[in-house]
Amino acid sequence: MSLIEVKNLVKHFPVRGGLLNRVLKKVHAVNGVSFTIEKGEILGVVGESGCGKSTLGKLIIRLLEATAGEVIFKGRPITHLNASELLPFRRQMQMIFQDPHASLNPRMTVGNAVREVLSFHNIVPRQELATKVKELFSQVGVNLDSIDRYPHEFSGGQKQRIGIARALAVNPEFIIADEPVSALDVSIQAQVLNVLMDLKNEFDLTMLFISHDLKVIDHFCDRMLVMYLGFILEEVPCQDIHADALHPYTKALLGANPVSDPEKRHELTVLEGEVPSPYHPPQGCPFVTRCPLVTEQCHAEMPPLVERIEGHRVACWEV
Amino acid sequence: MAIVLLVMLLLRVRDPVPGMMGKQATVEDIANKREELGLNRPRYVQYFTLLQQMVTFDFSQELWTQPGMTVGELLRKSVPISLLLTLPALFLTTVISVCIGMISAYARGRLLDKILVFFAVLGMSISFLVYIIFGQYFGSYQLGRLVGQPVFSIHGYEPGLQNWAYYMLLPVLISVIVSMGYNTRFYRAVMVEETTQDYITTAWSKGASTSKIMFVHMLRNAMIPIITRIMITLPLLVTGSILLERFFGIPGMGDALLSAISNNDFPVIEVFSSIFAGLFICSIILTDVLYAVFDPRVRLQ
Amino acid sequence: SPSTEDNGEKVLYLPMETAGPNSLDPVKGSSQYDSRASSYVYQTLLQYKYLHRPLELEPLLLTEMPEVSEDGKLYRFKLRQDVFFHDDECFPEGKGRRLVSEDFFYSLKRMASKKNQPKSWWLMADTIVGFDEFKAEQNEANEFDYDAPVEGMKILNDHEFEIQLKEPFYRFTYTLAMFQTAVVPREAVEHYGKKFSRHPVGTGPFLLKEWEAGSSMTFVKNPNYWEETYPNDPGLNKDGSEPYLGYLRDKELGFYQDAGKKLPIIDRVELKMFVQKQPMWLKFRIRELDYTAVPAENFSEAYIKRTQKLRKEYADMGIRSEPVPLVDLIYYGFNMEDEDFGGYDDRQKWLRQAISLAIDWEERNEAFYNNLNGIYDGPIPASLAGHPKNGSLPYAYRGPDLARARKLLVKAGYPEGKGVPKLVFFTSRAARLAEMAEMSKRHLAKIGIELDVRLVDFSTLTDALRNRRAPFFGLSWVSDYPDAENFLQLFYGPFKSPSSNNFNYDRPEYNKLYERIRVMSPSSERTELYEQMRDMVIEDAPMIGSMERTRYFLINKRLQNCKPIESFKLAQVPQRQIAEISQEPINRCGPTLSAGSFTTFPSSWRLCCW
Amino acid sequence: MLSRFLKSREAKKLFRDKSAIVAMVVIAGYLLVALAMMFDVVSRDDCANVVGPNSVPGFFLREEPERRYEIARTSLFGKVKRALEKSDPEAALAEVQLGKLRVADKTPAELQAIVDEAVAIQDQLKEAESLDDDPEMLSLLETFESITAELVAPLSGSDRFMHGVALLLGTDAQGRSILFRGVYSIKVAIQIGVVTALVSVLIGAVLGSAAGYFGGWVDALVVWLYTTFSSIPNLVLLVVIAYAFQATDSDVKDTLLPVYIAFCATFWIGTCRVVRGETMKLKQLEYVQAAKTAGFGSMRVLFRHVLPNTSHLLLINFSLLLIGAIKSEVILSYLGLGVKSQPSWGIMIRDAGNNGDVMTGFFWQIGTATALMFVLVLAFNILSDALQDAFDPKHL
Amino acid sequence: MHKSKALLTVNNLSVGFHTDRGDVTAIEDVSFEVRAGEILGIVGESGCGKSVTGRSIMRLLPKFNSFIDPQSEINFEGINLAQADEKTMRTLRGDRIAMIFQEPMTALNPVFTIGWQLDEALKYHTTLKKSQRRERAVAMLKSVEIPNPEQRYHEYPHQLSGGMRQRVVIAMALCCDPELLIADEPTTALDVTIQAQILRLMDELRKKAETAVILITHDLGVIAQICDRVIVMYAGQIVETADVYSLFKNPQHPYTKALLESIPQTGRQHHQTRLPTIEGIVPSLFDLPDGCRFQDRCTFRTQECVDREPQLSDEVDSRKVRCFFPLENLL
Ligand SMILES: Nc1ncnc2c1ncn2[C@@H]1O[C@H](COP(=O)(O)OP(=O)(O)OP(=O)(O)O)[C@@H](O)[C@H]1O
Ligand SMILES: Nc1ncnc2c1ncn2[C@@H]1O[C@H](COP(=O)(O)OP(=O)(O)OP(=O)(O)O)[C@@H](O)[C@H]1O
Ligand SMILES: [Mg+2]
Ligand SMILES: [Mg+2]
Repeated sequence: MSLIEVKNLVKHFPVRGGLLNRVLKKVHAVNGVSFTIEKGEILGVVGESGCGKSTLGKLIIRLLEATAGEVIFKGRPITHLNASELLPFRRQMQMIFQDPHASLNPRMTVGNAVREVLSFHNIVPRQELATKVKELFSQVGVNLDSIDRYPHEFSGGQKQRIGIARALAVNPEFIIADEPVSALDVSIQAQVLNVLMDLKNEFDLTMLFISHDLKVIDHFCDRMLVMYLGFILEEVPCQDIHADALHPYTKALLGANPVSDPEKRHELTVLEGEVPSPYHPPQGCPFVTRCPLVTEQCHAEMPPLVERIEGHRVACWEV
Repeated sequence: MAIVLLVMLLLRVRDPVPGMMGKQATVEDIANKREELGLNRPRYVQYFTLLQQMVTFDFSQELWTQPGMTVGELLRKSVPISLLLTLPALFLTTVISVCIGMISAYARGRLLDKILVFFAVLGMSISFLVYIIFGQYFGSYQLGRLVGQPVFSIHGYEPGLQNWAYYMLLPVLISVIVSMGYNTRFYRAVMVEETTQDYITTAWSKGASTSKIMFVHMLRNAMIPIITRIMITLPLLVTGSILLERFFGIPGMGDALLSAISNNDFPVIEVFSSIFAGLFICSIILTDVLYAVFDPRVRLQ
Repeated sequence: SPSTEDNGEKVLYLPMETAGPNSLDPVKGSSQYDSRASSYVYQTLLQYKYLHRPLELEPLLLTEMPEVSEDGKLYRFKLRQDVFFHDDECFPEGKGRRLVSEDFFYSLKRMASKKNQPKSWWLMADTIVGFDEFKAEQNEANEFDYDAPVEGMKILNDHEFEIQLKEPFYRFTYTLAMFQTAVVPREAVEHYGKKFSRHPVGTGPFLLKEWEAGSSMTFVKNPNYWEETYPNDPGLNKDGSEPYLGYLRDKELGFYQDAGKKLPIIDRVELKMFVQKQPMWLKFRIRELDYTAVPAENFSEAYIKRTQKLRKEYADMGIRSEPVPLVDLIYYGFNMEDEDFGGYDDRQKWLRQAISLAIDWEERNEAFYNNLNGIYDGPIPASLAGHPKNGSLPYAYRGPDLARARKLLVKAGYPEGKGVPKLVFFTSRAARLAEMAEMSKRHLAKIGIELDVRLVDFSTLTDALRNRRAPFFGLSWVSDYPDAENFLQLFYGPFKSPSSNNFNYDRPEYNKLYERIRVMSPSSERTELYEQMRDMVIEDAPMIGSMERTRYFLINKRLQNCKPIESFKLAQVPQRQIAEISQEPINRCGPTLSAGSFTTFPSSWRLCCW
Repeated sequence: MLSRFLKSREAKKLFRDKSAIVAMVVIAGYLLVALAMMFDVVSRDDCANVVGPNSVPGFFLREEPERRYEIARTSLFGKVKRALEKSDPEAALAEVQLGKLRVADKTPAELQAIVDEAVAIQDQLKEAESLDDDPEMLSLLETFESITAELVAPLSGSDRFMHGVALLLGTDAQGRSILFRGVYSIKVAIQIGVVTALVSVLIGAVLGSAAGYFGGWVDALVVWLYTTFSSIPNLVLLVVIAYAFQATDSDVKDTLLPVYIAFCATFWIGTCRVVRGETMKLKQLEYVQAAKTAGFGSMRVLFRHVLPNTSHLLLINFSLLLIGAIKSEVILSYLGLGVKSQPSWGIMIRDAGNNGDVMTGFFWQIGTATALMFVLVLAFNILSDALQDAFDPKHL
Repeated sequence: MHKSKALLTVNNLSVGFHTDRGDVTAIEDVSFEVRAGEILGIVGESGCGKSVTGRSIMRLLPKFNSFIDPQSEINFEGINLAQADEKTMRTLRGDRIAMIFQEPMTALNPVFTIGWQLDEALKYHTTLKKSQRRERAVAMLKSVEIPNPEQRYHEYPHQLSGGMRQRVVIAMALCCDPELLIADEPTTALDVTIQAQILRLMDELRKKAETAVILITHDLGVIAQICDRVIVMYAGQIVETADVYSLFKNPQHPYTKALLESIPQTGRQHHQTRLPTIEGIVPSLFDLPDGCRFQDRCTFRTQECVDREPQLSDEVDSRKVRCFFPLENLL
C-alpha cells in the first residue's frame, strides 16, 4: 500500500471583487491531479511559478480545502476530516515552507517555536523537552547556542534548517517540502539539500519535494511530476530524465535549462507562444499554445495521463 | 440602514416629550404629544416608517423644536452652508498637505523634512478649541482693529459668494491648520512609500527629471490613497464642523445637528443620520469608481 | 466685508442670546426670546409704558384701560378702530383687514386647543368663567369649534367686549400685556396651518422678512401701521417733582426729542443670534451691534469693577451704560417630597437650614457675577412689596455660617454631616453653571455633606422636576408681572409639580394665605400677608436663596431713545417703539477704542501674539 | 516581551532617535506626575479648594492697580468683615480661611478696628476715577493692602511654600489654584487616554484579528459593525452616547466611565481596520500556516502567532488613540459632556472660554491647560512618529 | 574574442550606506572594465554587492543614505559618473546607459500604459515626433518578441504576463540604443523557458548593436551560457575575475571553487549524493574580519589569511584573484 494516494484533486480559488464582493472568476489552480507516493520515496514536483505546486502541497496537508477529489493517507481518506479527527494525522505529516524568513514567527525564539510543537503534541515528557529540542537542532546542524535567539538573527539557510527541525519535531512520516531551497543561494541550497538527504537516509522519510529547479529535482528526487497550469503533464523517474523525458514541455524545460559549464553551451530551447491564463484554462491540452507538436486533437481534448512504463506516465497525444 | 436603528436606539434612552412641553404641561398633554409624534407606536413600526420615508425621499417631517419647519427645509438651508465651509477646507488641506507631504518625502531624512514634520506635529498638538478661541479673538477681532476695518467676521453669516471670504475664510483656515498635521503625515507616508517603489527607480533610470517623477509618476500612483482619504471624509462634509459653526455663528448642519441632539429633535437626527449613511455608501461606491479611473488594475471588466 | 447697503434706511442690529426663537406663534411660545421676536409683529391689548419706571401699564390695542367692575370680576374693553392686520396673502386681495373684537377671543381660544400644544394655557386656567369647560368640551369633540360660546366672554360689538372672571384676579390685567395673549387673525392661522409658526401675521409695526434659523431674523417696517406715536413729554409735575423715576435723566438724554413722532421710526431690524457670548461681545466692540447686555465675564473690560462705572474709553465713544435690575430669583430648591431632604419634621427642616447656612452666596456673587448681584432673604425680589428691608432678615438662614450650620446638624442628628446621604443636585449644563455647581459642592463639603452634581440639559432638568426626581436643584424664576404673588405662587400646594411649584411645598396654612392674596389688590394688608408667607418659606427652607441680577446694557451712540428693560419675560429692549438712529454711519472698528481698551490686556502678551 | 523588545532592532532604532528619547522622558515625567496624583500628592480637594483671591495672575506678571485692589478686597478682608457681622463672630472668624491663609490671632475687637480702618480707606478708593496714574491713590492702595494684610496670620515656612506653589500659576475665577488643577488634570488625561486607548486597542485587536483570521461570517459581522459605526459622524456619535448617559440615573455618570465608553465606541474602529488588514496578510505567511500544520487550534494560532506580530501596529495605534482621547476630552468637556466633578484640561479650557479669560487678557488658565496638554500630546506625537519609523522596515 | 577599447572603466569604486547601525561599506575597491559588445557577468552570493555596483554606475542609489567614496572613479567615455551632476546623469540615463531591474512585476508603473512608459525615454532623449516615437516603440516591442505589439502598446502592465513584462522592461531599456546595458538579475523571477528567450535576446543585441552588457545574476548556469567574462564578488569585494571558460574550468579563488561545486549535478552518478557545501555564513558587513573576508569558511586558511587582507592580484592571463594562495588547476 502506498503511503499517500491522491485522487483527482481539484482546487479552484474564487477571485472576488467589485462593489458587492462578487465572485468574478475562478483561478483553476489544481485541475484533477492523481498520483501516489510510496513509503520512503521522494517525489519531486516541478513546474514554473504559479502552476499550482504549492496549492497541491497545501491540499494534501489540508491547509486548503479541496474543491474536489481525495487524499488518502495510509489508506484513510483525510480530505473530509474535521479538526480533531485530523490531529493524529498532523503528527504524521509536516510541511517545510518556501520562504525561510517567513516561516518562523519573528516574535518567538527558535527554541520556543520547536518546543511549542513538542509540548502541544506531548511528544516527550516535559522534563525532556529541552534535551529533545537540542537533539533536533543538532540533527539539522544548527548551533545549540542559538536556541534562545530570534529568527532574524539567523541566516536563510539556518532558518530553513530550523523550519526543518520544527517539521521533524513530531516525528512525521511524510514531509511536504515546498520549494525549501528556492530562496537560497546555491551554496546554502547545498547545505539544506544535504540535511534533507541525511534525514531521508536515516529515518526513511517520505517526501513531496516541490521545486521549479530541474537541476535540484533531478539530483534529489526518485521520481518527478511535471506540472503545467494545474495539470500533471508527465511523471518520470529521476534516474536519467534527459534520456527518459517524453513530454514536449519537459523536454523544453530541460532544453532551456542552462548548463553550468561554458564549454557545454548549447542553443537554449525557446518556447514561442503565451502561457494561457489560469482563469480560463484551454479546453484541450493546456500546453497547446506553446507546444511544437500541436495537432487538432490537442486543442479539442486533454490527453489522459497514460502510464508508458512502470513509474513513467505522460499526458500527450503525440508522444 | 442599521445606522438608523442604532441612532434611534441611542436616542430613545431619553424621553423627549416632557422636555419639549415646558413646565406647565400636564400628564395628559404629554400623552397627546406622544401620540401626535407617533412615539406611542411600537418601536419597529417607527423604524419602518422612518425607513419608508428615507427610501421615498420624504423629508416632510416637521421639526419638533421648530414647528412649521420641515427637515427637508432645514437640510436644504444648512447643508449648503456647511459645504461652503467644509469643501474649501478639504480642498485647501488636501492640496497643501499633499504638496508638503511630497516635498517632505522627497527630502526624507534631511533637515527640511524634519522641520516640516515637526511643524505638522506641532500643529496637531494643540486643541481645536484653543485654535478657535484664539482664532476668533486674534484672527477676527484684534486683526480687524489692527487693520482698521473688519477682515474676518467674528460671528454670523450672510449668503452670497461675495461674502464668502469675510465669513468663511477664517474658519476654513482654522480647520485647515488643525487637519493639516494628520494629513501631511499621512500623505508623506504615502509619498515615502512611492519613492521606494521600483517603478520610480525605473523612471529615474530613463532619465526623467525630478519634477516629472514627483508630479507625474508619484502623484498618479499616490492618487489611490489620496482618493481613499478624501472619500472617507466626504460624507463628513455635510455634517459641517460643529465647533466652528457654533463659535462663528455659521448656521450650518453641524450647528443644527448639535442643537437637534441637545433638544432631542429626533426627526432631524434620524433623517440626518440616514442621509449620512446613504452618503457614506455613495462615497464607498464613488471610491470604487474613482479607483477604476485612476488605477487600471482595478478597472472593471 | 459684509454688505450693509443702508441706502438711507435706518437699520438696527440687535443681538439675541440664543439660537433663535422656536416659534413665532404666540400660543406656542414661552421663552423670553419667543416674546421678543413676536413683539415686532404681534400686539397685545395692553403694554408697559416705554419710559416709565417702575413699569406701568397703558393701553395698546385698546383706546383706554379696561373698565373693571366693582367686584373686580367683570372687565370691559374698547378696541381701537384704526388697527389693521398686516397685508398678507391670507386675506382677500392681500389687504390686511381691520381688527375686531372677535379676533381677541379667537386668539384666547387658541390657547385652549390641544392641537396647538399651547404652553400658555396656565395663564387662563381657572380664570374666566366657562373657559375651562369650553376647553374640556372642545377638545373632546371631533372638531375644535372656535365659534362655540364661552360664558365669560361676551362680544358687545365690533370693538367692544367683556370678560367675566371667576374671582377678582388682580394679575389678569398683567396677563393682557403678555405676548401669549397677542391678537392673531384667524385667516392667517387657517391659511398657513403648521407654517403659521414661521409666518407670522399680526398688527405690529414690523413684518418678518427673513428668518435664517439659528443665525438671524430680519424685520422690516410695516407700511400700513396704525397711528401709534412716540410717547409724549409728561412734563414735571406742578410741584416740580418728576412724574416718574429718572424722568430728568431721560429728558437730558434726549428721550423726548421724538415725542409724538409716528412709529415705527426704524426701517429695518436685524436680530442676530448668538449662542456664545464671546462673539456677541466682540461684535459689539467692533460696533456691529447696536447694544448688548454685558456678559458677566466681560464686565471688567468695560467697567471699572471697583466703581462699577463705565471705563473712560467707552464713555468717550458715546457708549451709554444702562444698568437694569431684573426682578428675579436665583435659588436652590429642595424637593419636599424627598425622603431624606424633604419633609416637615424638625430634623429634616434643620438639615435643610444647615445646608442653607453652608452656601456662600457672596463668594458666588464675587466669582461669577462681579459682585454685582443683590443677595436677599426669602423669595421676594427687591422692587416688590414683601421684600425685606435691606434684603436681609436676622432670622434667615443665610450662609456662610458654618458654626450655626454644624450646630443644626448636630441637632438634626448628623454631627459633622455624618449619616447625611449624598445630596443629588440637578442643574442645567449651560455656560458657567457647571462651575457654580463645583463651588456649591465645595461649600457643602465644609459641613461634611457631599453634593452629587448632575449636569443635565434643560429638558432633562424640567423632566426631573416634573417627576419629582430632583432632590435638590438650582433654578431661577423671572417674574411674569411685577407682583410678589408671582413668586409666592411657587410654593402653593396645588401648583405642585408638574406645575410651577417645583419644591412640592405643601403647607395648608400657606395655601390658605395664598388663596387669600390671590384675589387681593395691593394694600398694606396684603403686604403683611406676603411677609408672613415669606417667613414661612424661610423657616421651612424648601428654598435656599436668594439672588437677583442686574443686567448691564451698553448702548452705542448711534442708537438713541433706547431704554432697556428686562423683566416679565419682556424684551430686553422694548422693540415696538424704539429708537431713533443717529445718522452717524456704522463705524465698525472705531479706532478710538483701540488705544485705551488694551488696559486689561497685559502688555507682555501683546508682543507674543502678533 | 519587553526585554525582547528592548533588544530588538526596532528598539535600537527607537533609542537612536534623540527626539524620541526626549519624548519618552517627557512622557515618563507625566506618568510620574500622574502616579503622584494617584497617591494624592495633589488631591481632588486641593483642586477644588480656594487658595487665594479670584483670577490672580501667575508668577511673572506684575499686577495692575485695579486688580491689586480687587485682590486685597477679596482676600481675607471681605470674609473677616462679614464674619464680624455675624451673631457669633468668634466662631465665624474661626471658619474664615483662604487656602492656607487664616485670620491673625487677634480679638474680634482688634480685628474690627483694622477692618474699620480698611473700610475707611476703601471708601476713599472707591471714589477715585482711576487708580492707574494717580500717585496719591496708589499710595492709598498700598496702605489698603498693608492694612488688609494685617488681618492675615503669618504663614509658617512649609505653609508659605505651599501657598506660593499653589499661586505659582495664578488662580481661576473661583480662586482655585491653576497649577494644582492643571497638574491634577495630567492624571485625568492620562487615565482617559490610557484606558480608552487600551480598551479600544484591545477591542479593535480582538475583533480585527478575528475578522481577518476567520473570514467568513465573522469577518462580515465585524466589517458590518465598523461600517455602521463609522457611518455615523464621529463627534455626533460621541455626543449622542454622552447624552444617552446623561439620561441615566446611576452613579456611573459621575465617573469617567461615560467618557471611556463614548470614546471606545468610536476609537476601536481604526485599530480594528488596521489589524484586520494585517491579520489577513499574516494569515498568508508561512509561519502561521506552519502553526496550523502543527495542529494548533485557531485560538492558539491567533493569540500566539498572529496577534503578537501586530503588536507594533497596536503600539502605534495606542499612542495615536491616546492623543485622540486627550484631545477629544477637551471638546466633550467643552460641550459639557465630558469629565465631571474633577478638573481636566477640557474643563479648564471650557472655564477659561466661558469666563472670557482670553478677552480680558487672563491667559493663565487656558495657557496652563494648553501648555500642559501641548507638551504631552507633542511628546506622544513624536513618540508615535518615532515608533512608526522604528517599525517601518523601509525606514532607516 | 575581440579586444576593443574599454567602454566603461570602474576604478576603486567604494559605496557605503548610513544605516541605523552605523555606516557600512557595501562595496569596496571594485575595479573592472567593460568593452563594447561584451557581456560581463557578475556573480556572488546574495547581498555581496552586485546590485549596488550596478546602481552606482547609474547613480541610482537611494539619495538619503548612500554615499560614494570620493576616490571612486567610474569612467564612461571620458565622463566620470561617480562625480557627475544630476543633470549630466539625466542625459545619460536611459539614453546611453540603460538598466534592467530585477523585478519585472514592480519595475513598470502600474498606472501608465506600456506605450506611455516606452515613449517616456524616447521623449527625453530623442527629437522624434510623436508618431515616430510610437513607431519606434512598437518596433522595439516587436524586437523583444512581444506578440501583437500594436495592441500591447495600449495595454497596462497588469494585462501582461510576467515574462512579457520583463521583455517590456528590456525593450524600454533598449529603445534609445544604449551603449551600455546593466541587467540586474533580469531572469531570476522567470521560468526557464522564458529565461532562455531573454538570454537569446541579449546575445543577439550584443552581436547586432555592439552593446556592452553587465549581467548581474547568481545563477552560474546563466553565466556559463552567455557571458564572456565574469566577476565573482564576495562580501563587497571582487574576489576573482576571469573569462568565463577559464573560470569554470579553473577557479582560482576557494570561494569560486566552492560555489561551482555546490551546484547540484545531474546524471546517474551524482543522483542523491551529498553535495559539497561551504560551511559557515557570509560575514556581516558590520563586523568584517581582519584579513581575508572568506577566512572563516575557507578550507585552505592559513595564519596569513587571518592577519592580512589579500589584494586583488595583477592581471595574469586576463585573470585577477584576491587570494594569497590561488588554486592551481585541479581539474
Ligand atoms: N489563496 C489564493 N487565492 C486565489 N488564488 C490563489 C491563492 N493561492 C494561489 N492562488 C493561485 O493559484 C495558482 C497556483 O498557485 P501556487 O501558489 O500553487 O503556485 P506555485 O506553483 O506554488 O507557484 P510558486 O512557484 O510561485 O510558488 C496561482 O495562479 C495563484 O495565483
Ligand atoms: N539602501 C540600502 N541601505 C543600506 N544598505 C543597503 C542598501 N542597499 C543595499 N544595502 C546593503 O548593501 C549590500 C549589498 O547589497 P546588494 O543589493 O548589492 O546585494 P546583491 O548582491 O544585489 O544581492 P541580491 O542577490 O540579493 O540582489 C547588502 O549587504 C545590503 O544590505
Ligand atoms: Mg509556491
Ligand atoms: Mg540585487
